[in-house]
Amino acid sequence: MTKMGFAQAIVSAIEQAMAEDENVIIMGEDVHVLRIPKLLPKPNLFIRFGKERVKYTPISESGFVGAAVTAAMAGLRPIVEVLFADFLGVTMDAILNHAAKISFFSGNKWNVPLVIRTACGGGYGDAGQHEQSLWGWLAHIPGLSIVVPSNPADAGGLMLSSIYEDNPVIYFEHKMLADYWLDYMGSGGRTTVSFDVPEKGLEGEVPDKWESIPLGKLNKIKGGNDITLISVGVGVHRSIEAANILEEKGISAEVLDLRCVAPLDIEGLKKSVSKTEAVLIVDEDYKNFGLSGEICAILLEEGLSFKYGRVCTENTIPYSRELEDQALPNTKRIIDKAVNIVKK
Amino acid sequence: MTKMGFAQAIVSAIEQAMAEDENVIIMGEDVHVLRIPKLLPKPNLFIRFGKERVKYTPISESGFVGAAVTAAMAGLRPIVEVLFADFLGVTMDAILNHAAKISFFSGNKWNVPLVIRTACGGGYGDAGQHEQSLWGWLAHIPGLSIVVPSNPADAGGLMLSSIYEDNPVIYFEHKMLADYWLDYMGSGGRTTVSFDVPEKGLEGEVPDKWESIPLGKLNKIKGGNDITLISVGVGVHRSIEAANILEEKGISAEVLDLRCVAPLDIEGLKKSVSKTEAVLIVDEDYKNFGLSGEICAILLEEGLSFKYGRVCTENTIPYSRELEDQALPNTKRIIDKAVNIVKK
Amino acid sequence: MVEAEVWQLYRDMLRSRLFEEAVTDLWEKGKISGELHLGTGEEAIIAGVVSQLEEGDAMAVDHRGTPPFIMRGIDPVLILLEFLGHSKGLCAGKGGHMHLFSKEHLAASSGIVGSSGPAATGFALALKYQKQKKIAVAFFGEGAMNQGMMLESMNLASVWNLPVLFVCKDNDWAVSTVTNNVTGGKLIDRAKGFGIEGYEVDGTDVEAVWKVVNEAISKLRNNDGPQFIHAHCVHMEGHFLGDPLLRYHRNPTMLVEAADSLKQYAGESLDEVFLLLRKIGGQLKKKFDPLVVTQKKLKDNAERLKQIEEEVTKEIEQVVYKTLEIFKGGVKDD
Amino acid sequence: MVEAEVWQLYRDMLRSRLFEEAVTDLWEKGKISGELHLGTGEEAIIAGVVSQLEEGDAMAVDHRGTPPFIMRGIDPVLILLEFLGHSKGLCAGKGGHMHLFSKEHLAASSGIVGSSGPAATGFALALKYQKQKKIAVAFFGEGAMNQGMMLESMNLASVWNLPVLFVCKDNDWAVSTVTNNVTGGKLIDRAKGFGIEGYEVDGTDVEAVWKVVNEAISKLRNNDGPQFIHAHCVHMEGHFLGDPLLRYHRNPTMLVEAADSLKQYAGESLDEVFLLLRKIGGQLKKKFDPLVVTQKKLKDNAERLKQIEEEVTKEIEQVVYKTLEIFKGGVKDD
Ligand SMILES: Cc1ncc(C[n+]2csc(CCOP(=O)(O)OP(=O)(O)O)c2C)c(N)n1
Ligand SMILES: Cc1ncc(C[n+]2csc(CCOP(=O)(O)OP(=O)(O)O)c2C)c(N)n1
Ligand SMILES: [Mg+2]
Ligand SMILES: [Mg+2]
Repeated sequence: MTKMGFAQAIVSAIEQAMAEDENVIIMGEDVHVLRIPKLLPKPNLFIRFGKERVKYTPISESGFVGAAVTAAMAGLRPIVEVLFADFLGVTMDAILNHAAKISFFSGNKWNVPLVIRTACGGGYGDAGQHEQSLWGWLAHIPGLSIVVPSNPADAGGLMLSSIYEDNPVIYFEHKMLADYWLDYMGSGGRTTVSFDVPEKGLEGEVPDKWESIPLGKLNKIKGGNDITLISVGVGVHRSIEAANILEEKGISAEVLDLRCVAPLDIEGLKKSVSKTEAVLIVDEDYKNFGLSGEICAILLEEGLSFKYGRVCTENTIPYSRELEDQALPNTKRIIDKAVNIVKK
Repeated sequence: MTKMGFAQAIVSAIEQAMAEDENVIIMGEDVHVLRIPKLLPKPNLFIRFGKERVKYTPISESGFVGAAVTAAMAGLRPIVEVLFADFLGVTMDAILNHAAKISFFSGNKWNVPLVIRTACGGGYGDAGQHEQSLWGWLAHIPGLSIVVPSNPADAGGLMLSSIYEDNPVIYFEHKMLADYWLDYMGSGGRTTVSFDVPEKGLEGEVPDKWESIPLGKLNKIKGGNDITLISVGVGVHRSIEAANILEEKGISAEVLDLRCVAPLDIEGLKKSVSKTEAVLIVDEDYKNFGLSGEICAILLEEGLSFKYGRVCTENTIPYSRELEDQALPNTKRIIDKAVNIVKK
Repeated sequence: MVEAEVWQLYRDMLRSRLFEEAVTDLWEKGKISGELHLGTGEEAIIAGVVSQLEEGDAMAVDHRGTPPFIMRGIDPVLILLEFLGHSKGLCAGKGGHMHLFSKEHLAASSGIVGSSGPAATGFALALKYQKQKKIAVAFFGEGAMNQGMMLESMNLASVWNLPVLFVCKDNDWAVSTVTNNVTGGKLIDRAKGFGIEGYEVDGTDVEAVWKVVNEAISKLRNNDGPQFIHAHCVHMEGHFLGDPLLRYHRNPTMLVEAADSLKQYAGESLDEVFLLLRKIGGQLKKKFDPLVVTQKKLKDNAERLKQIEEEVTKEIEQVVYKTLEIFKGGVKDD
Repeated sequence: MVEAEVWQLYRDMLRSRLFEEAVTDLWEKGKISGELHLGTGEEAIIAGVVSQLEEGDAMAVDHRGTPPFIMRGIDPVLILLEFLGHSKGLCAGKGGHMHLFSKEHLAASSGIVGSSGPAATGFALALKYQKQKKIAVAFFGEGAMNQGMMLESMNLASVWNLPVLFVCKDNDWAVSTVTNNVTGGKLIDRAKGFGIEGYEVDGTDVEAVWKVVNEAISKLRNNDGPQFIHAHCVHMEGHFLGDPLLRYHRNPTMLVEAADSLKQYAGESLDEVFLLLRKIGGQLKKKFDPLVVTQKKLKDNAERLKQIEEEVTKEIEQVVYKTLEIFKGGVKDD
């Protein structure tokens, strides 16, 4: 066991995979330097593996994500970086109509072992064209796995399994957890700003050698009896914070970290909710037509009955830091809603 | 009152708006001839309004949808055609990051009165890259209205209100209802093929002059007490067919045509479900993370309790006509599921 | 330089043509579903390219995938079974004619216009990375030259010096739009704008195609970076089977009726529509048919021509026979 | 031809520069959030274009929106309030510095690289349709020339003969990538590939910019179709405030430490990273600063230079003062 930052863990898992398997390559804009600010002394993939395996690209996301799909089909295991989840818009044809469908169309004779790695999430004042989460949106498309880690150990283990998965995975890396992203986009080297960064997400214990964490297995972070808080990414930390305060109010909340938005761990969800009979989904992605609705449908289909609520992002994320804080699922909103549900 | 085809109704409503308002223009691939096969003797917009108002485009969807956004901001009311919903992938940045967000970002000082008109849906053997529905997917994005008509009268009335709406609307036109599309993509002039076309969707009574049908108001097609079938587009007709058969089995099903996926008519849904206490969503769009989950969440948030199920498209749509019929929500699947729910 | 083996090329083209004629027949009988885009008319381009591919080369094709798949040596029975939606088809009946895939031939299709550019670029990237000294071909129409991802992929292939052969099959039309009306500049200049050298060629002349492609491919194999071929052709069946413009063209009375009912709107735009109908008619001339063009070249050896025709006809008949036998056996998953 | 009014242009540039310096100060104090991309270094390009816009012309800008918005005459107090996230800001604090919008000036921004191309094209389409005889400008970096939608929009503007001025501000960099390494061909040739005429110009020389733009704009107003300007410049503050490459450059000891820890990986790729750091340093020279360049041109009238500096300094001071006064009043919605 050793301590590592969230972002460092991801890079370290990639590094391990690249050392193990020649077919793993990484490509995207600025991949050669993006990690300079804090990570230069630590694994720098470009310097270690060279420019054929760590390929920087022009600003041509639809072109190079499309190319990564067939590169994967021809035997590579590309990790293609789309800087921000928001920019997945530009690449959507490659994801929706190619990556997600080719295995099916080929009669399952040809796989697309592709990882799309993208930074997501808000909380540092960049506004709604650079702070979207979109994991539930992507999960609508059959054929994709959607990974959203919340801490360094998961980040590395899930990255490893994503790389070795034979079908496309979209891997979301929250900017509030990845130190270099926050440095890059948020503080820019300033000491005059501060952000509500979840400490346990930012840094933590990781194994000495990465092992795959299977996709689709949730992680129960905290046990509880009165309500199940379900979340991913930064939301997990907000939920834990809320759960601790709820405890003081006499409400015992269980906290589940989904780790993957697709596939969902239906058994794990069932187990918790059949106990608590109350559900609160905490989702930084948009509320409507997303994760919070899907979990609800699955639980009903499973025949459970439960009280239900959700704390999500409801609209475009505003620029103003104050408005932004209200727009994102914050601890206060979670607590209020949880109390409200339990008291129903 | 007069009889009209579904596709003809859409064109006729556009024609009315173009005659009323100089700022309404239409652009897209092949807009000048697309409607030739059956509609040439009927309103042909290109011939009536000329090439400045009916603009054919190169195959540059991200470019011309992006351009339509600012054309709308500069005072036009463009209807931009993206041939198939599947091709929305290519245009997604313009929708996700521009059309849907600009009004918000401008502090609500600048609107985007844009209609994106797109053909959707399957049932004629074109496979999953040309038959997607995707309305629930689009509805995830805050700032968009999503319209999915099921019959000629709604098609025209909703098109009119879409054109005069000050914010972006995505207007889905199901290929199984639009005669020229089915002729174009399905039969190709053959008499040797047949499709399960809903008669009442294909043709019907329409008003002599189009009037706006407000967005976000559902239409109760059939009353019932035991279960509410909720759908849009072709699914509405499959649901009615199923409801009629369920009636014979002693199950009284109410059928709701949402008409709009966003905004949803929460009051209308509540009213029906608080009566039937059982819900079956019939959705040709993908099951996961979409319409079927969202309705479920809304109803729970509204404090209703109900039995629940959904019949949706669960995976990429296969090419084989047989497999396709099983993949799309067909009447048999609806009946089986409804019986199953009611008996629970 | 090696000489083009025109007889072999002719045979390739004929196989493809007769196969597509059989497909047309089955389509008309209602046995094949969906929109069916034939490659009839572009066989000389496909033959000129595919005949020069080696084992291990890759191919990304557009919505007209049949000729390249047939000429690449992929089992026509599997292809036809796929068209019939059979579980034993090339893609288990899941892909159909617009989504053909063969992993062992590194051949992939897509119905999304422009996507063959990134697809071929990704293949080439992998092949080059694996030091395989192989090449990747992208087939696409001139309409696809206005699709952003296609343009992006040209730049990617250029700056990464990838062995991609971009083959633009220019039939002047994108569905019912005359591409010239919506395309600025010259296509060869576009390629140049990305640093790619281009060749323009008559795509109905298989020998001519073969020659420029031969030169381009040797550059590719010599690691000289991507190459662009701009080849002109026509589509003998219009955009797809049942093309409405062709239906009008072939039923002049329909046309007259239509014109009559539209008189009230007479004007520039009406003229433009009729121009389209005249134009599409104009292109259906035999002299644009690459098979006719090649037959003419080979006409001195009428015997051999006839022999090839007989052989290929027989082969395709057997393909159809075998396919239908399996098909009649029912859709069995195994 | 009208002469460029260099004094006025200088004043425009200086206003923008001093405004952005005030913004930098507030950013450093932590009062402005998010990534902040300055336009310092490209003022000559912006001034050369924006000074020639008329009322009713439209403008689509990229992530460096401050200079064009300031120079277009949009109230700097509203802009600064927006940067502070204030409800009285230009966009009620909802857009921020990357998403500035002014309906009355037909000025729109976006943080999506390449989107100003389609945006300007759509503006021009509407203006032309409304027979307004106005033009639309797209500002974007050279990195955006690899984005598909930008290329598509050039074609659209070309075939529709729209009055779009495509202004490529080429600073050689896209964030930390040297654009030359990922861009094939010449940008002027790309424009030509879409049928658009182009001009290349030194973007630090405001007079030179003004001249080519003047010619291009008169063509636009004469309905001669879209025009392309390729103007070279540098960004004095790197990609954005706090640019990590610049932080390294400005802290050589950080660099030495980093180099030390990476010795084990010494090789081509390490060299490339250090090359980048040297290169970014090399561009921060005064001789590339368009303000310095213009001051030099005007140095014979030192008095007037000084007077302008005083006036503009005062103006911007007042802007900051007024803004902060409103800001201190608290965030009130009204
Ligand atoms: C992204 C996208 N837009 C539109 C279409 C519909 N479409 C199919 S083929 C076609 C025309 C293509 O023209 P071209 O590239 O010249 O090929 P051709 O059909 O002439 O061989 C169009 C518009 C599509 N399949 N994908
Ligand atoms: C579609 C998209 N991809 C990536 C980014 C991230 N990004 C922001 S600015 C930038 C560089 C742009 O380079 P250039 O166009 O040359 O403009 P410059 O910053 O040099 O002025 C990048 C890659 C983005 N905003 N949008
Ligand atoms: Mg064509
Ligand atoms: Mg740049």
